Amino acid sequence: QPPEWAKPNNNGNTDDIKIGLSISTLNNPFFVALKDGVVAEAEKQGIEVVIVDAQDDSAKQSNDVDDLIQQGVNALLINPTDSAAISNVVQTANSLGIPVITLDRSADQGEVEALVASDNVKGGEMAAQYIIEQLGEGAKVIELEGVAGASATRERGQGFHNIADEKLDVVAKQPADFDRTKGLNVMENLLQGNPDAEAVFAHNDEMALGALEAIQSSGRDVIVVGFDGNEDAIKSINAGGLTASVAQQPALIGELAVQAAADVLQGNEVEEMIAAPLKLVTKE
Amino acid sequence: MTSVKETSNKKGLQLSQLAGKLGPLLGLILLIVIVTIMNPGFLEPLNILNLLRQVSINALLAFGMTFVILTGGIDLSVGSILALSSAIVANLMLSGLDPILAIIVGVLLGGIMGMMNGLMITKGKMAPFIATLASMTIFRGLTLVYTNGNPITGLGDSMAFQLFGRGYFLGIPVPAITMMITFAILWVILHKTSFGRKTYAIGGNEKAALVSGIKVDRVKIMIYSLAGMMAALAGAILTSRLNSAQPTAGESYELDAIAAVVLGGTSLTGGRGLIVGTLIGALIIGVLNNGLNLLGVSSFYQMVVKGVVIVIAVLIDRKKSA
Amino acid sequence: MTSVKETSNKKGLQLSQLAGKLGPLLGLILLIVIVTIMNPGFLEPLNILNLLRQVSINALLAFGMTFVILTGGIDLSVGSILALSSAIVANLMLSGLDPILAIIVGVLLGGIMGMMNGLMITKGKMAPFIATLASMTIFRGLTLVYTNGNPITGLGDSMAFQLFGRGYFLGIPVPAITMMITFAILWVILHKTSFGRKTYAIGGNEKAALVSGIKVDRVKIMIYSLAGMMAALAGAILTSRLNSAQPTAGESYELDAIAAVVLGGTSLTGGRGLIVGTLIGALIIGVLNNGLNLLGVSSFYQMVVKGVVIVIAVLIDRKKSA
Amino acid sequence: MHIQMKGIHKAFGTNQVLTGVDFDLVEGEVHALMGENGAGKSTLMNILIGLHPRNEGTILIDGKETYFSNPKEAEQFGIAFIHQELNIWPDMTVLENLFIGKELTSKAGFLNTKQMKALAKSQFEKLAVSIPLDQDAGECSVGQQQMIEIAKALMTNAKVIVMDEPTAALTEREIEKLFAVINSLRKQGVSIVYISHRMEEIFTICDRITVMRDGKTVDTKPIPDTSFEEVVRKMVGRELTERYPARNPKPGEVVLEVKNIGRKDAFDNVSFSVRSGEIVGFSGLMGAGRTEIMRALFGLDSLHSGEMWVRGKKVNIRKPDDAVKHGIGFITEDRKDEGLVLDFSIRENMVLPNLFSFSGKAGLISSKKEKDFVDTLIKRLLIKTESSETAARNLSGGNQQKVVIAKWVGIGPSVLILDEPTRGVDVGAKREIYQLMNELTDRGVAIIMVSSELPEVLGMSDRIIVVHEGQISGELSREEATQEKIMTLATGGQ
Ligand SMILES: Nc1ncnc2c1ncn2[C@@H]1O[C@H](COP(=O)(O)OP(=O)(O)OP(=O)(O)O)[C@@H](O)[C@H]1O
Ligand SMILES: Nc1ncnc2c1ncn2[C@@H]1O[C@H](COP(=O)(O)OP(=O)(O)OP(=O)(O)O)[C@@H](O)[C@H]1O
Ligand SMILES: O[C@@H]1[C@H](O)[C@H](O)CO[C@H]1O
Ligand SMILES: [Mg+2]
Ligand SMILES: [Mg+2]
Repeated sequence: QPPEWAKPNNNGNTDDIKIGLSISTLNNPFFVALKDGVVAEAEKQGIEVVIVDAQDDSAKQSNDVDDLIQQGVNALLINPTDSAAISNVVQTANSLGIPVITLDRSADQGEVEALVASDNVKGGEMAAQYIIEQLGEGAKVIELEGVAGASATRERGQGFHNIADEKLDVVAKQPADFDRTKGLNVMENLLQGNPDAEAVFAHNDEMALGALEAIQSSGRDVIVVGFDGNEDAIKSINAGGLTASVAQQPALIGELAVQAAADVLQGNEVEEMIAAPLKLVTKE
Repeated sequence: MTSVKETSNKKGLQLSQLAGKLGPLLGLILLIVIVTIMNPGFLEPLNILNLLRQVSINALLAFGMTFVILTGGIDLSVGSILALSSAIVANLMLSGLDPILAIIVGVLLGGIMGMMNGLMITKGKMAPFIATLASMTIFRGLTLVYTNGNPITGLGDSMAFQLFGRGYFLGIPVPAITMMITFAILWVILHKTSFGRKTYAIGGNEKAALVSGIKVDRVKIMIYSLAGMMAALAGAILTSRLNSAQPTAGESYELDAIAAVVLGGTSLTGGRGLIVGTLIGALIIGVLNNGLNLLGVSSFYQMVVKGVVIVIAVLIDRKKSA
Repeated sequence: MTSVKETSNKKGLQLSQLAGKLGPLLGLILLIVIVTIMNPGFLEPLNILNLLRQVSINALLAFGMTFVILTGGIDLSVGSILALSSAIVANLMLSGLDPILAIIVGVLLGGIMGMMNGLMITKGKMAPFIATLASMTIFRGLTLVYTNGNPITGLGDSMAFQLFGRGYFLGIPVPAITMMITFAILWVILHKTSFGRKTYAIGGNEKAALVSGIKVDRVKIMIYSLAGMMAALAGAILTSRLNSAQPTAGESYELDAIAAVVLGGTSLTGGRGLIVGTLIGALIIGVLNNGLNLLGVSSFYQMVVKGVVIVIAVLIDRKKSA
Repeated sequence: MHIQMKGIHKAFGTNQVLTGVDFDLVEGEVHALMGENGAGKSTLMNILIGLHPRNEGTILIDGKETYFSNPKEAEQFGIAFIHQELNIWPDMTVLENLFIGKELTSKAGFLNTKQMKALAKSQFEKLAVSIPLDQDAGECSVGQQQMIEIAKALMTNAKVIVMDEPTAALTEREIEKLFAVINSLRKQGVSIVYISHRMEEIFTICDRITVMRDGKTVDTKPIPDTSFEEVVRKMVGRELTERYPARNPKPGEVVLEVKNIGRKDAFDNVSFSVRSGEIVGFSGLMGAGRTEIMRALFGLDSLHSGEMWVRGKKVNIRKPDDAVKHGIGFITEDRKDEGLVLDFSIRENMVLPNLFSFSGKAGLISSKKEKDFVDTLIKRLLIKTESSETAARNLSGGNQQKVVIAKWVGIGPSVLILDEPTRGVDVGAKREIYQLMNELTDRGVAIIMVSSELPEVLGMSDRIIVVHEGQISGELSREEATQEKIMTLATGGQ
């Protein structure tokens, strides 16, 4: 606990509500959309938002949240870089009586008012299911994983393997860090090593789009299923590139989180888990 | 000195020079043999073509880096220049500029960014490491500001632009052709012109170069501009390959480029090295990446292997020259 | 040389030395004034305490880096050492080892990793840049292999361990206390012992140091070990703060540490600089990060500002010494 | 070409280096420029060729005011400069070195190697040097490198050549060759500015002399009208007695003995011994291997064969710190490169080899002990400085050399190796160094002195060992030694 003399005296005017948003990284369209959702909804409700960007560094994120608390925010919206690493920050906020809502990823410890996220395990299962529908059981699949250790990676992988381990043949998996360039390079190499692959499941659309380039220039016929449903991916699906994407609604996650925060600040109860619906996008 | 000594000296010299040139090449061949034995698929034509295309971006960055390192400098900003110029090129294309023209503008802009490095280093007397560390941060920040963190997409389907990163010409990937042409031009500049001589002279003994009337500052500024242009060229290829400009493109590419230069036998203290070594160094890294993937080595172990290969290569190089 | 000349020389020297010492401090004060004017909240006690805690990790890395840079070297691997030792410490704790003991073991292991850098650089005659570039990759790869890419959690609730990264002692954050104690010890070593003198001598003129009978290799190995120990110590603090070991922890921390050293006025060519400068340099970076956050500057612009501040600081420093 | 420099002023920052120097060079003369270390000779010439801008003063060339903005312009105008510091690229070939910054190119802009080779060959023939053009310059001895520099300057077909201590690294033979070249150039009407600290050379080759002191011209005179004593007096501003102080050696026991030591490609079968209180001179042609023998003795290079004894005990020296432990000190050829940490103060430099003796129990350096020690040495060695905190960088060459010697005096050495101890040091300082050597031997130190200056070897050594192509070709006592005998041994004759 910080010493008493150092604690901020929150006797400023409580009329204007101010919330802090700590984002894991803004170098990714998904989180940019999520942030935009928060900003739009906050504007609608007349709430001020202060945004900090951890650039995928857990330590920076705890510094960032310290700085947000310093600015006297009434509530914290946190999109953790890592679920374990964020725990202390949440506990600090708890001790100061600042309510916390996490977005997209959970916090392992500490009291969180609500988690607003897609059900990533379910999303992984949806992807596996879709591939089975398209190619039948036993199809040979390559899995492109997200940033190692990220909850999205773990959960999507978990969901995917829940089904794929029994009904599909996962011939290779490699992380490509949610990054399009890496998706391209990793895929090029994996294709060479696994010429008989029939499908790819990528933990997000950026990697899926990279993989797609690799597949197209190899002239092979492989279906690609992504995750996120971002603008580019949907365009590609409609143009006959990507086969499908498990669409999240990042902006909605942002909106729901602001609503939850407003509720909490007004003293209302909120659901512990607020799920933003997932939707499988394919070419219609 | 007796003539006997001289001859033995000279022979030793030539042999070690030869070894210096051949060392990286032998390493590359060894690597290819190992990978092929473990997975014969490696030598399939398509894989080789892929490999060449994959290598081209790092090779271009490393070519520019070779000049920089030969002068005793370093350029950490190439990855950021790649990203910023790529974003600008993409935006120019979106606003209707002809893709080839956009690429040319992009390369020139890359040159200007490189020139800023050069100015900080010469006129500002900043250490190259710290100057380019700063500009790496600045250019990356500007890229993110410029793109708002989002990729720039919808670049249309100009045939020329698509070919630039993805196409084939006479059965060879266009990026590989770009790489080879660039290599040839830079080889001539480095080894057959007085500009190349000056590059070596500055790295070998900067004070003496100055006293000998070489316009050290000007040569350096031109070299950092060249490195910037190479980065922008690599960026244009990447933009075409990804059919979009990525704000995070090129992150930590400088390290691979530096590794290629060093694996190619160029000394980080400047004055010694060959651009053909850099080409081989880039190929070594490419074969390693590609080969380890083919062999199904996990990406975690890949990092370890890459680091160990660098250490071994450099140690062998040191042994030889000792 | 007449005595008149000498005096003027000496005064010039002292003045510029003073400016060299004060420059970074003035910069820091200026920065604090600006931030405070724009947001008076900056000076609130809790914020200052936060700031100190935030700074401590970078400062510890930068202290070790100061010794390395004073010898004319560089250590790119500190971030990876931080991560690997942090993972090992976490695992030791999971397997029931006393946390304080685990931290000590971790610091020793960090020292061994640093020693490996030192051995490559001295016995292997590798350039520090390339040796630590390789070990940066290797240690990061090993961390990922060791953790399988997952954070290590469930470290229990040993009070001592929690205090180490998060606690307060006499109202001051424990990491800040650790930082200050370490600073005091290293200051004495650098300025009051023959080891410190040797550090400067090696950076000032390695050949002369060797001829003077200094065991250059041994001193260097010890210095890289020290840098490794500092990284592991920083890693332990981070592990406690994050209540987990993160496989990606410390990525690109080496750059902030180097920036702190350079902002503190230490020359990258070695032989010249002060560890108190490094402390100030780390504070400058800390105030920038914290202040820009308080001012609500977007992270993208923050990057640009940080880069520009480095350039300006170094340029002013150069002007002074010219 | 006729060059007149009038009232030249120059300051580096607050350091006023030149205060109204006049200098005049007429066609076809060899003009000596002399003065103590730091008098401003190099600076004056650097101003002439545009390497440094002047603060005040005029430069007339053939009566017309002419100023160059960089050395290249001066060269194109016909003024070449052989710099005091060697400008050599060790990793580049001799040929590349010869044409750095002025490569010959074809019309298309590509290097014309053939033409450059031909030109270099003919120049080397004129100088009678036989260095292969495609050898790396770093493989050449210092003397050969100096010859490359000279060839480089001559190739520009200059009408004026400034030679700033061209013979500092040459042995007598090369100096003779150089003098022959100078004589023939003079006949062709080329003028030469000849800067040197070697008095004999000045009187052998020069027509006129200008003496500088403290940034001012003291006097210009034709050589026949002046004398050795007059020049010295004008340089140092006081009377100097004989050049080499008298020695009365009392050799004691053998302190250092080496038997059959060898190192591949450098030297072999070298045996000799040194007694306490004795100065043993090592003479030889450039590249004979003297420096390499000393480096190996001191543990800087490894020995491949042979044995060493210190005070009758067999020792194994693998690293310089082993040598230091056995009381051996080494003053290297190049003080800036291997002798001094230029950024360190005099104090810090002086205590470097024996830091341990200033550290207390806790390992902390006692600054008082340090200071007392250093102040004593500064006084004893007559080092001209205001305080022990002055940076070594700011000292003149002679005083720098004294600091290097002081470093080793401080460890209380048994054996001191001095490699070219007075290279580039002015007359006054030279004498002080010789006196110091005498003082040391009086106190029982054994000294090995490597020197390429024959008068110095003859003047200071008790015994002279001559090295030829990595082997000892003979030994002469002080009494029997003459220039001729040494030269015969040095060239391999009997
Ligand atoms: N670039 C420089 N910056 C600052 N001071 C300089 C510089 N060059 C020379 N000096 C100073 O100018 C003075 C004259 O130096 P200069 O080299 O001209 O002397 P010199 O007569 O050639 O001596 P020497 O016989 O040792 O070569 C010295 O005090 C020297 O320290
Ligand atoms: N750095 C080097 N690399 C290769 N060979 C060298 C190097 N330095 C010297 N040599 C060679 O070693 C031999 C001995 O040189 P050394 O310097 O010991 O001679 P020396 O008698 O001291 O003469 P001086 O110092 O006057 O040139 C010569 O053949 C020289 O060419
Ligand atoms: O859910 C998000 C997105 O899928 C993004 O693309 C990467 O990080 C995950 O956490
Ligand atoms: Mg001079
Ligand atoms: Mg010698």
